Amino acid sequence: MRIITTFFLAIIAIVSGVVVLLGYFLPGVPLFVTLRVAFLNWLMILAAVAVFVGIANLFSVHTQKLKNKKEAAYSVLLLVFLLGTFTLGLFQGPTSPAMDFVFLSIQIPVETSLMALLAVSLLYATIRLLRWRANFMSITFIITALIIFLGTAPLPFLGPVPFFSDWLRPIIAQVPAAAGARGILLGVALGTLMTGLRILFGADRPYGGK
Amino acid sequence: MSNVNSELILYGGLALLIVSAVLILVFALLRKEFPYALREIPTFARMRRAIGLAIEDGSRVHFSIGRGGLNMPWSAAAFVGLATVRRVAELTSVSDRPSVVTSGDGALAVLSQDTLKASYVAAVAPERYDASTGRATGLTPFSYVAGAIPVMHDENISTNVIVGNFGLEVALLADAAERQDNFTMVASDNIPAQAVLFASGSNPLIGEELYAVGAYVQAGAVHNASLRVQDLLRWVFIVAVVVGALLKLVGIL
Amino acid sequence: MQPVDIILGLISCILTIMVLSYLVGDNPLFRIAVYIFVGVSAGYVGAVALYQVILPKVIMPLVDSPLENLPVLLVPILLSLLLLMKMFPRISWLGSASMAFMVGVSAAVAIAGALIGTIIPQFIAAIAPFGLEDSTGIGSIVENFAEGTIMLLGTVTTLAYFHFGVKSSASGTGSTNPVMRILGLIGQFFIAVTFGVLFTGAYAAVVSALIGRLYFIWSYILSFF
Amino acid sequence: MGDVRCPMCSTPNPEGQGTCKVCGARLTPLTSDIAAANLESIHPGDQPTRKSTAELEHALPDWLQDLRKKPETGELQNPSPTAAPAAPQPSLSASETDEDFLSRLESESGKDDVPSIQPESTDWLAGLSDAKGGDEDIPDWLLGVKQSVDEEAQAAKLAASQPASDNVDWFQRLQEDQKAAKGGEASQWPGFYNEPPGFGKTGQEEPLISKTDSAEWFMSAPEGKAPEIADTSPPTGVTDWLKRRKVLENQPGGVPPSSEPSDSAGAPIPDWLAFTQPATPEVESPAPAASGGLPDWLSDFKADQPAAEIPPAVPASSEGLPDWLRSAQPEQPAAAAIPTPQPSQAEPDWLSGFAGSQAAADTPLTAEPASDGLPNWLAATEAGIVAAGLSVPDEKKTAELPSVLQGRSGPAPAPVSQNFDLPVGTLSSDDDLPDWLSELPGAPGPVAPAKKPTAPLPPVPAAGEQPPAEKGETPNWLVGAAATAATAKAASVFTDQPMAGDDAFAMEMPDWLSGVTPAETATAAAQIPGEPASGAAESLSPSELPAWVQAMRPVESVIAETTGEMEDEQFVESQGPLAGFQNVLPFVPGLIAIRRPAAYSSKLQVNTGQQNNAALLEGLLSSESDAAKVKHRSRLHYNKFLRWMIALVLIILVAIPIVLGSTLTPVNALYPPELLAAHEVITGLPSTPNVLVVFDYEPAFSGEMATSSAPVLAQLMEKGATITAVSSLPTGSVQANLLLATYLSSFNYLGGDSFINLGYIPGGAAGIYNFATNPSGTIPVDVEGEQVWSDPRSFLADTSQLSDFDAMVILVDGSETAQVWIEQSRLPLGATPLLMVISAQSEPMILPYYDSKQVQGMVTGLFGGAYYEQITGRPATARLFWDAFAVAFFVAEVIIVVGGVWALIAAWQSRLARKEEEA
Repeated sequence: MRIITTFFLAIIAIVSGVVVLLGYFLPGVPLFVTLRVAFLNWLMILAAVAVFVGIANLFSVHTQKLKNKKEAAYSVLLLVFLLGTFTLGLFQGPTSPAMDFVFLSIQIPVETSLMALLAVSLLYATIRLLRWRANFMSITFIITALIIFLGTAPLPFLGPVPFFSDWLRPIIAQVPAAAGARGILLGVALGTLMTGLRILFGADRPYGGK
Repeated sequence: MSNVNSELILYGGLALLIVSAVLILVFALLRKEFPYALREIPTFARMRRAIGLAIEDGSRVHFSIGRGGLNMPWSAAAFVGLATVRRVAELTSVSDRPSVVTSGDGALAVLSQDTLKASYVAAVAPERYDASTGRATGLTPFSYVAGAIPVMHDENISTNVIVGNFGLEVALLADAAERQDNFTMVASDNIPAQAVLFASGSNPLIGEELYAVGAYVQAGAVHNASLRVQDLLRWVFIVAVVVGALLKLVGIL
Repeated sequence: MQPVDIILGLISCILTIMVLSYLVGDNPLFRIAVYIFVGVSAGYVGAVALYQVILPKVIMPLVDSPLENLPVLLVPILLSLLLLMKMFPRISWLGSASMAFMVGVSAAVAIAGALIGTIIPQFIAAIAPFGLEDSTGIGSIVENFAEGTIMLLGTVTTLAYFHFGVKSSASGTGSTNPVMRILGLIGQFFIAVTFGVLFTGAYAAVVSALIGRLYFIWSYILSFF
Repeated sequence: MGDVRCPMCSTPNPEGQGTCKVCGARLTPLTSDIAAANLESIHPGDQPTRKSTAELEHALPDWLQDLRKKPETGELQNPSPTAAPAAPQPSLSASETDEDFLSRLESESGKDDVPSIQPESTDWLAGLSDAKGGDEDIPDWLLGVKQSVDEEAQAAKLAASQPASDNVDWFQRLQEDQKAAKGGEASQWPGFYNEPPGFGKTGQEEPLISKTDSAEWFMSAPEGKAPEIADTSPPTGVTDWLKRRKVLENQPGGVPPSSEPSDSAGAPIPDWLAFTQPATPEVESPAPAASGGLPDWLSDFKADQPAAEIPPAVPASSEGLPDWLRSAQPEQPAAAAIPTPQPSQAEPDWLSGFAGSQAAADTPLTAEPASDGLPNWLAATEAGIVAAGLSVPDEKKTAELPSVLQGRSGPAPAPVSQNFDLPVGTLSSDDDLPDWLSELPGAPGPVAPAKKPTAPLPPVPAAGEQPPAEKGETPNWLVGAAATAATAKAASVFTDQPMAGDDAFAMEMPDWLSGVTPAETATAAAQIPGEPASGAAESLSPSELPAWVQAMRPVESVIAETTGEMEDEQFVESQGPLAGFQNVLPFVPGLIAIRRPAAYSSKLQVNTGQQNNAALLEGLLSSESDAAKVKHRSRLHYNKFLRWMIALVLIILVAIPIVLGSTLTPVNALYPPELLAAHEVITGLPSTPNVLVVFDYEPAFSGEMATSSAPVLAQLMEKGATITAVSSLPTGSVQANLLLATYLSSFNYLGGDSFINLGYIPGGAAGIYNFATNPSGTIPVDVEGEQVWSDPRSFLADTSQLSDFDAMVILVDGSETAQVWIEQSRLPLGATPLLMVISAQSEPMILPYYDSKQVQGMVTGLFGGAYYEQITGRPATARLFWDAFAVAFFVAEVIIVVGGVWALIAAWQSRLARKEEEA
């Protein structure tokens, strides 16, 4: 049974993928284009459905946690707010004032605060970086960072640092940084291409099987 | 952009696609012709050791495969993460505490479960598979990370393999791992995140190294073949861009 | 200030402080805030998915004109139902078909994105500055050329740095030839510079968040006076 | 040729040189003496005796008992008469090969060659254990033995440093792992782990089973590598014997005994099969390899063609490649290969295969790859290579093949499951195992009983060969055998040309062989004439040595292939049970996985009393390992105090300007060009422009994005722009409302006629593409559910596509989303300008798009917002934050400098310290 499924799963993945690719690269062939659009729309729906699977997963994990006393309280909290928010959205709609309230009073502050936490982490990283890795890259990295810091914001109550803000920063940000970014971007694109191909070859089958 | 460009994009893209697809096969066939070793990336050596230690002292390995939705171009990063899970989970299936995979997307959570299950089956320990080890800890980037942090704090994690699509928020994961004094290998296809991780000092993979993980953990032949093609295309592009620049300079292009 | 805003502000301030308490160390306050947040965000996303995808894309069309839409929606609905099976471990294998479909399509999307979106356009962009005749604006010809050259050098060396293959040697470690090493070194420079700039950008972003939070708290306190 | 090729790096070294000049690999085998000893004992005549011994073994299981006693009594060199014939054969077969593989192995794993072979041996034993329905004893025992070897290995400590040889160092590290593992059988292991080899063996006695016995017998051989030889050889003997019997059955005429020994001698069945291929010429083994390398689609092609073509997919599966394809195999009735070979012979054979469960047990498995090969070979026809002198074996093989096929094809599910459940364990160790194999969980249970009674002996070889057979290498392995079959000299060829084999195994990709092997062997044969070794090889049956060599190659080849980074990372465990060991920690799943569950099962069966004891023991162990909880996993030490200081300083300093509400810090007067461009574009827009605004930032970025985008939107609103909000994030629509309700409340857009919130575009990139190409179709209604596109009263009435907007502004936090939006919407936008307000984190990522004129203007981050406010002369939030922002940056600058100084001082101090030490 599993054999059959494994085999056909791979077929499904490969066929659907190849069809969509053809739809992208052969805009002249209406069949593929239509199929691509259709498949992408299905993907859209499936992605939405997957959200519920994810919620179910979240739910089951935390209901299991209820068993052990230690984290039970937190899990209860999570489940309550999960269900509460969802039911609220269910009846009021996600754009209702009630949902806006929840969003503004909980999601925004917590997320931005989590972001804010990073400020300290990043500073902590900079102060330690050279202690761990005093190599060419790290030193270049730190020096660049310092230059950009100096060039981006003026010294408090004093004003912009001459040379850095009006000449050095723009140059660095627009030439070498952009160049490196382009290089990395391309590399990542190549990697993405290969990863995608591995999937379409059925060599990687995250949907189970291998 | 002009239509000329858009056509160039389409046909060039298609050509590149076919070429690379064929090349993967060719390299699969001609492996012997050019013996091929991979450049050292110390992070991988440390990861091997850390995972070994995790098994040895019965602690957990925690994978985080990111929040890249399957419907976004960067889902590839998550696939790399899953390939890593598939490979390493087999080993950790031996550990007293099987590894746990966290993800920030419903579909990814399902995939992580499928992958874990496959690993256990392959390890002849299907009974050890527990669906609750493949988790979506949150469905938005930050809630995902926020949900993963407690996992890292509570579940006797000793090793974190964070491979997937993350934004800046990944720094929170790296930070939490550091607080636990855990080994952490972090790789994101998001370049700003890479910059942050590079500074944050845990073992980062930069640039496209993320996509080489499969080959470095020997997840399979195609991983190496594709990495080879990646190297080849890299040079094809370099040559093309240099030649193109010259032609442009002369005014031919 | 209306009572609603007061409550909203109060909750926000409390949660902000609870989260920031993580700076001191992992603690129950942080945990509480985080778990609430995870629950809320998940519920919110679920509601949005339901209202802005499932309803308009699946339910509504079927309600409006079942006959003509059903055939169109049959497959996605079937796949969705299979996918929902993933909720139940015992029959979860049923959902694999849907996952296979999603994976296949998303792989194609990724490939197309990489090729159409990045590789080719960036190639065009990389050689663009060498079209000196159409150099415009402030960028004088010389400037364009210099910039283009540096960009090219950076792009090429960065790509070269990531080259994975090495001549396999007995030790298995492989050896990189000197040319590669030099290219790699230059590439490292560009990468480091890029990361440096990105890092400051990230810092700017997170600091803005911090400032925003502090400003919010302060203005909330002020609002009582 | 005068020089000896380094088995490790294949560098030619002057003859007589001890070690490779390049890689220092050992060139002369440790067992050359044994080899010599064995050389003369190599007479075709011997084989029959050996065979008969094998027959004996099968006939009299008790023989095994006393054979087992031998080692106990310490009789190493002189086994019992019965055992005697068996003894030389394997060692002999090895002797030829070890010249090459042993030395290579040794070189690859430092001084120690043994562990590298272990995978092989344990593999099959493991497979055996599986076959026998989870009797862990044998694996344990083997491990124990291995452990003894591993002691040396660790001393050598190089083994682990070969990442490629994962299976290898796995292996030795595996023991440690098991040792450390808590609970279950594993906990007992440490016992004999630390004991010398001898103990290891005796310790195992009880569990020992006849088959493993012979292996053990060899274990006791003086030479370090004797064990390996033993491990694999005994099965060979048995299998050969099986084969012979079958052959005889099938072909009354029978085959000259002399020939059988030849092929049977060295290599287990696969060899045979490889041989058989030649019958229907030999190249086919390469052929399947080829197909193997190819991803599914290739095999799809095969599928299209008549069934005969399908099988090649199987070897394919043995790659990391499309294993799933292989899964198809079982479905496709009778592994289409059957027709190809002579069906006539197949019939009886198959029957016999059924009669003796052994036949089912071993032949199918090993045969499988070969059989797949057949059709392929036909396709690939390099008929020219059919080697004279092989004809005899060929016949046999052909006779064999069908049986194999039959055995594993549809007719009897039982045999299939048998064959397949065996390898499962071993497969699991391999990255690319055919999943369908592992997907037969039920199999082991039922099969085990079936086998045990019928034939206690056969299963062993079967198991022995299985793992390799199924593992990625195997195809190559067979191929290698086939290749050797091609030319009698092949054996020497392989010994002299390790690389060929290596790469064959590299990546477990058989494919390359398809193209290469025959030529290889031919050329090699040409090179080596006259060499003593090769001469010996000729005298030997061609098949055995090459098979061995091949079988050994994968280990190293992988090395050549895979990362060497382990090399320089020589971790010495300083804490925990592994203290003092180096690189003993496994990374690749290896075989642990196989044995483990068994351990668990046994653990489950114990009664409460035992459980308590186990719990106690476990507690002790765990406490130990907890105590040994290895710190410094991450090399960075978490400095709480430093963090607190940073947090305190940052927050306080940043808070000051906020509290004071100071706006003293001037804003740079020199604006980035992309920002000026954005401003120009907006000022250039017609009055009441129709603008599409994308709110694509996470709530986390709302602080930054709001401040940076507010001034831009404000300028648009001043022009009386009609704004359509959309987002690819679920939270986007709320973000839009929030922004308009707070920072831009003065414009009263919210709820007005000039603002439409289309809300959320689901579907990620696809959704964005759909929206870009067909906005009204993708999102027909706004968040209120109004039909905004068709409603004549709405300002979208005469807007149907992206290019109908006067401008598009994308407010985005991440570079990725920004890229997707640019790439998807650039073309549909046509001449409509595209502006971006981005988070500072993605500036360098988006700048290229500005350079390439895909984006007409950019505002970056809070500072961008501040600039923009200054340009438009409307100071707002960004201005309020500006002082705090400057302070925060100043803090960062100071901290960087401090960090740099700190690093310098630290470096200086460390140098001082070093100086003092030297002084």
